[in-house]
Amino acid sequence: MEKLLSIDHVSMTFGGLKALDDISFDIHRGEIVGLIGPNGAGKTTLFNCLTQFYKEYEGTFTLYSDAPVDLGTLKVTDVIDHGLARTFQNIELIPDLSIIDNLLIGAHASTKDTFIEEVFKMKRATSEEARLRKKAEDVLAIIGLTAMKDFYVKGQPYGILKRVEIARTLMSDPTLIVLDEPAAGLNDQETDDLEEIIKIIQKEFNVTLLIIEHDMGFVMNVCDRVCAINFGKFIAIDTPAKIQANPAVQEAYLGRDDDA
Amino acid sequence: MKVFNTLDTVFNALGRFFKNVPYAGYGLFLLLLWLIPLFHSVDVISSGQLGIFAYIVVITVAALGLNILLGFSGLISLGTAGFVGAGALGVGVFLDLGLPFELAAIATLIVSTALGALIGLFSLKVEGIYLAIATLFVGEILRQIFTTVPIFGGQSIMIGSVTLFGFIELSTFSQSERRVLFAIIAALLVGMMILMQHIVKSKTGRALLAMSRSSSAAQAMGVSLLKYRLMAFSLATFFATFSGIMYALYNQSVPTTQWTLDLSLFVIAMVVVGGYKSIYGTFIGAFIIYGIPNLYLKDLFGDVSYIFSGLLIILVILFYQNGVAYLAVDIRLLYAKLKRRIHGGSHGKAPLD
Amino acid sequence: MLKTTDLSVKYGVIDALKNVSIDVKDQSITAILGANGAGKSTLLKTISGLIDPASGEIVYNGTRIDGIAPEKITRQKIIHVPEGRKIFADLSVYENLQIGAFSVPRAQHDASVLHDIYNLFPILKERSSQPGGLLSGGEQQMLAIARGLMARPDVLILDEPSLGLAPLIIKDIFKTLTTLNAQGMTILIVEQNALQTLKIADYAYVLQVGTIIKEGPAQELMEDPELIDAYLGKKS
Amino acid sequence: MAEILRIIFNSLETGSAYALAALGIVLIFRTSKTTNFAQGMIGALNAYIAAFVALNFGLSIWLVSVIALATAFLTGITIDTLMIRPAKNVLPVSKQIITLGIIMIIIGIIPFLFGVNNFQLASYFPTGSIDILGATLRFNTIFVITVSFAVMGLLFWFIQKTRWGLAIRVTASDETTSKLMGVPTATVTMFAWASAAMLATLAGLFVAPRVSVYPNMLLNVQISAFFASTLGGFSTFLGPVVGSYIIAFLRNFTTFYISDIWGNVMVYMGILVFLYFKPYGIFGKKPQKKV
Repeated sequence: MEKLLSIDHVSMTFGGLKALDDISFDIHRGEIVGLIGPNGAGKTTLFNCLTQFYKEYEGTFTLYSDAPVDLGTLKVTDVIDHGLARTFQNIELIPDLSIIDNLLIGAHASTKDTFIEEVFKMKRATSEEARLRKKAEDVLAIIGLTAMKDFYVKGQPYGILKRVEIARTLMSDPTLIVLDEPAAGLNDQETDDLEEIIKIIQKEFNVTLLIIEHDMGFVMNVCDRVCAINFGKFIAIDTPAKIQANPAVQEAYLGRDDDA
Repeated sequence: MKVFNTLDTVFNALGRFFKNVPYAGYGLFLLLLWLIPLFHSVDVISSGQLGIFAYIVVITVAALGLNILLGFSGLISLGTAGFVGAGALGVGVFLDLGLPFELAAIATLIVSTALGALIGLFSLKVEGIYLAIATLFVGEILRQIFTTVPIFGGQSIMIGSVTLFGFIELSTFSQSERRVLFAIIAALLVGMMILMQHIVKSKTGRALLAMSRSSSAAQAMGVSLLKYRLMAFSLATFFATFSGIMYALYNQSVPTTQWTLDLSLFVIAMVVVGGYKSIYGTFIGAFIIYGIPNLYLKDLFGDVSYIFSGLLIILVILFYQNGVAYLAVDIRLLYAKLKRRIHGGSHGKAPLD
Repeated sequence: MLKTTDLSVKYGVIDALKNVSIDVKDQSITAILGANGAGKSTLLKTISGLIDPASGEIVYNGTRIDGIAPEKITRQKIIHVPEGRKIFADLSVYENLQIGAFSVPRAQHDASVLHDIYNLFPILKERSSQPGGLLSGGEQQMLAIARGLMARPDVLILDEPSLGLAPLIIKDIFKTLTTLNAQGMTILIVEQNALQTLKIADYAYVLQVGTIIKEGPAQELMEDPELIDAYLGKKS
Repeated sequence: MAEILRIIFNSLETGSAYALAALGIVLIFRTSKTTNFAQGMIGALNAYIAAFVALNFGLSIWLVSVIALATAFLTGITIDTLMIRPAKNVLPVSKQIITLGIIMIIIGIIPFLFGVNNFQLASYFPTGSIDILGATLRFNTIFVITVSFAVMGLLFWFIQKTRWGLAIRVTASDETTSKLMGVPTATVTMFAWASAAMLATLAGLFVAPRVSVYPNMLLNVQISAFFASTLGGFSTFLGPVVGSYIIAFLRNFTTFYISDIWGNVMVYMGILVFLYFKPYGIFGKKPQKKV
């Protein structure tokens, strides 16, 4: 299997506390990997290091999108140019824009027209805009949101917003998408829908996904492999069923039982 | 219900018209503005009132710029007045140096906008609450420079009649030429409105919104905070300076002392009351904040413009955060609700802007 | 003693809690268990008045306390020790403890309370003049509990006291809780660390996506195989 | 030497006015999480009340000062109750704009209440001075500096040493947790506004004899107070006070030795540059932000 991302000996310290402690594992092209761990295990911190929101970590993230690149050498705004897109734990959409306009922001990095061309509505600006709108419509069709494309984000149900946020990542033609708790706050029906969508986009867009999620049912159903961490330390990476049966994982979740 | 059917048809037809002919709205708006000098020529509008309308037209441009900053980028500036003053006085200084009006205007715009970009650079260092204070200082520094530095010439700068394109000479002392000047600044306003429309409905506008609503998501999408903060401040300054140039063009005499914090506050009030992000709303805001007290209330109650604006800002922020521009949407929602109630059906979907 | 009946809480359109009924018996240790995002903290915040419920009621010693401001709840001697400790970092340890006693009327101030607390947590006495922010994670948690105890609570509510702490320190803290309980204090504790919590608890509820899916005496729950499922998902 | 001393005395006097206003600004900033741009206006309004009462009822400056402080207390409470507390959930920028709205209302209301003419307010000690190494130190200056130091000392003692002072500090650092401790944070905030209004009024009463009473009489003080708070850092109570005296000294020094015109501008520019490199001030800390 072809390696897409390798995480090598990543550590991060927050005010004396080791939030990440020498984490290493690989992600292969085309798979869906879940990242689990109890509260405060360091999952989101790992994401923030990976996407270069935090810069003060040790170790390396190497992305093999095309030519291998050490993500640590990139600015946070350049990560997306190398095919890495992400979502956030608390929905980070623009409430006062329509759904389709929110998707267009996802394509920000791949638009080439200049400010002057926009102001005077020159050919390249209008054709870029038209191309991206078409692309956004295609993505929305696949996600099943075509009918809502002109609705404001504000006031839409949570389940829709979570989907829009995923759709936005697709606008930049990513190879690797990292999702931070996509199922949090969803009801059972919405979670089922989300499982479907993630499987669909994985096929349609030929992407690799790394997902932080607490809903274990969701993780079990969606992920090819699951990585568990706790106290910033790597515990195991394996198939969902084996992770579920792993005593070290159970201990991490249910607490240490000294007498056992 | 026949009434509703007719109303629906009218609304739909209007909606389609403005959608298919995107600049029709702006064209219509300009024609309406041109009625003002027309009414002046037949004495429906007094010269004093014409001046008030001209001021509304001029200050709307500054308010549009502030709306880009405040409404789209979520950044505040208390230095707007300073840059309007810089535009008006700057053009006077360059004219004194012997430049033709157009070149003087361009030179002023370049110098002033570069200054605005500097504040943008500053804004990266200080967040929200500190930024307001920093811009307060900038406004104060500009005010002190205007009132104390000799090149701005004491109480005011006299510009005198302005020659456009090298051959059209217009003086504000002639009533008919003043009407032409009004028509010109009205056209400039509409031009700036279209410019703003292009900016905000594009990649830049979306990036500014993304930056203010969620800076982390914006960065993850590749939006550089440095670039767009500079952009936001440069645009706001550009609009403010442009507004100052329009002021100089119409009034042809520029005082040095009126570019104070008070004016910046009034411009903020226009944006807040008119509605964040709304282009027409900004004009309506300027009309409400400057026009209503000076055109109507002054004769009845004296100068209530401060109380009026202050109360309006607070009431709008506390109870109607979208500003009066949103009234149209609320009325449509109300209309849909009314229709549903009478029809008993539920097929009316909430309208979107 | 402290009861919620059909308590529901909404965050905007999301149901954070749906018809949650719990009963905290006098002088018991009652545990609320569940994975992240189950609504455990929301339940505690609703009881202590930080969040207003959408429906349902909270009754304490026969009177309704839902919808009452949090600072008034503290005067009923229900004290909530928040998640993440929330120590006032710039204030000294001593000042942190002082503010804990704010809800106690001046006339009832009693130096022995501080004395007892220093006995319970000797390390705090040692560090009393240091800024709270300089304490270690475990010490901060002790300070957070001690700060709560300064109000001489009848009911002590704890939100994830073990969060981010090393196992040995967790053990210490849980031991302290048993001691306090033995002295007659009622404790309501929210924890992710299920097994350890069940060992000290009398009764427990398991929360999943805002609803109670299981409850029972702690002893019974400890042996329940479904508990693991609640945390690690149903096998599919 | 005499000049330097004169500048120092002068700076201590004007710096005191800045410091009083700045302390009020920081009190409000810490408890209400907003910058009160109306601080100067609130002081001006109550200085007007003092001058109006003095003129119409012939009361002494001492008595009208007490009256003005009382009305200031009410002004603060009114503003907090009517405009600030209802705005609990608005954006930080909108909250700032509310205080801008308050400025406009006060500017607008003053001519209706007191007419358009400026008022005069007497000094506390119109005559009397001592000579120190050739520099004249007026009794009034001594009085202003002493009272300011006493008021600030008392306030610091209150904040650092009393139960309610502790309540102010915890509300300033974490309102939610403070509520869980039983601190009535709404009351604390209301008193912060009342105290801030009184501090601004005191500053107004101190500068009034020199500048006379008019709507923008405290604009300069207010802008300097903001400068001082930013320079010293909003996250401490002491920083803004220190910043105030620094600014007062720099302004007096540069205007005297360098240029009447450029002195102020230079000080402002200098501080802007300083803030560029140290945006949270001399004593301030960068607020923590989480993704």
